Amino acid sequence: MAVRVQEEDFDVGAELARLTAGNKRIGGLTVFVGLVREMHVREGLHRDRIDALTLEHYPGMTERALEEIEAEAKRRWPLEATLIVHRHGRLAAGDRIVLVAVGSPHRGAAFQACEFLVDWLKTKAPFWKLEETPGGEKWVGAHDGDDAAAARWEQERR
Amino acid sequence: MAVRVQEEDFDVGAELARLTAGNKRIGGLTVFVGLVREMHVREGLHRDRIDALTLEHYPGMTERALEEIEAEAKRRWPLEATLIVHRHGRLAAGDRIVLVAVGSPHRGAAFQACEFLVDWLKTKAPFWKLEETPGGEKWVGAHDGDDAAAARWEQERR
Amino acid sequence: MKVRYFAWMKRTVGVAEEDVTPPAEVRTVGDLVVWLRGRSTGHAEALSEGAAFGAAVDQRTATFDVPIGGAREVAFFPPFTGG
Amino acid sequence: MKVRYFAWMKRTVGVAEEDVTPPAEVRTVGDLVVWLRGRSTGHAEALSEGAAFGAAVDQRTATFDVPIGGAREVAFFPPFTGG
Repeated sequence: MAVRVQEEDFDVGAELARLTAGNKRIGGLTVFVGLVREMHVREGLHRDRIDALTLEHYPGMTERALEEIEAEAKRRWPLEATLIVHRHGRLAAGDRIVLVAVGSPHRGAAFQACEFLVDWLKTKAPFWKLEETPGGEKWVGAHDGDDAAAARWEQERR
Repeated sequence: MAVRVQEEDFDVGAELARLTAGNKRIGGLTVFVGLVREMHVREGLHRDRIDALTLEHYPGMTERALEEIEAEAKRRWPLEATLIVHRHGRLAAGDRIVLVAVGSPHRGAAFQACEFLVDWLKTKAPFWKLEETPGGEKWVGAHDGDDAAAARWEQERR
Repeated sequence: MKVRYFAWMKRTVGVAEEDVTPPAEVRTVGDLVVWLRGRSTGHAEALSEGAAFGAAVDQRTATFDVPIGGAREVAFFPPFTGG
Repeated sequence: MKVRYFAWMKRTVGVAEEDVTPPAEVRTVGDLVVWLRGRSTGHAEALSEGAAFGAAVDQRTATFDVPIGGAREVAFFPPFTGG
């Protein structure tokens, strides 16, 4: 059970090996890796390519928010291992942003808890994306889809 | 897009790095690693620990079945990259059995397609598990839960 | 025609595969099952009415009404338990 | 009390953080927002009625009715866009 916020990249294979080492009760490990996608935005007459972005965060609050999200997942599902690693700073297209890994005796729980963590950290963890386009910098607005994805889990709460 | 059936272990980090290399259209990569879970079975009066299992498969048909499942996932979701690696032979508790990885521009599609592939390969790919208990060898029966999990995706078909 | 058996069916029949030449009236997977039962007590047990098993014709899952004319390989196996 | 601003609000206000001593009648996050607007045109713009932003009191997300008495740190920020 761990949460990390860091500027440097992470090694997915090494993180997973460390997370599951010696634990023979894990039957399914579900992992999500978020990457910076090369995107195009249309502004006025011209189409701009986004080459990189900077992820700003709120040190201290970020770690606390991620720990609370992780604790909530552990309350909801029988989890043997969880890991959230989130990067901040400048990231280029193709770079890894976030790693979420969940190990459980049962694959259904591993899938649900992993998707829950990814949906929730998008709306509950204090990160902000600043995109670099050839035309200048642009703060990313929140996506309605992200709120809807996170809200699913609220409804499922009893 | 690839499917492999092999006796040797796989390196999750290396597989994922190869799968996503140079593709900047992937925003979310969802990965499932199935592991041999240490289990206990009650037979008559004594409780047995399962130390290892042997996965038998149907060479030729296995690859074909996995390729068909992969093709079906690509028809249903916008996927940039998919990989299925399934081991056969003797495996001990803690060993990796299967790797399923799906990269998509969108995380929702990556999660759904990955879970679809895992559910389907459990019921549509010709693998059989022979468990080793201190009391002898025992063929694993099919789980009703697996059929139900795979059937979900049938109902969602239009 | 090659017939293959997997998992516990292989042990019960006693062979992993065998070459057979069924008579012309054996047209479907179901016909073949009935005909194979006569080969040995192991066959009869593995392919008995009460046993839960599936089949593949030329490496594609097949129901018992599927014709086997021209097939190179028919396989019988218990329900899959991979993943 | 320390007040912190993030993302575009930091640029609009012009500082990342500042130490303020609001009068006693400023009791809630909402009171603080109104009071901070008077500090500069940048504050007024960043914290305007029409702007979509949230707040945290001592690093926990807080609605505008949350009291700020005893708080060490209040932060204002646009909706989160991580992950």
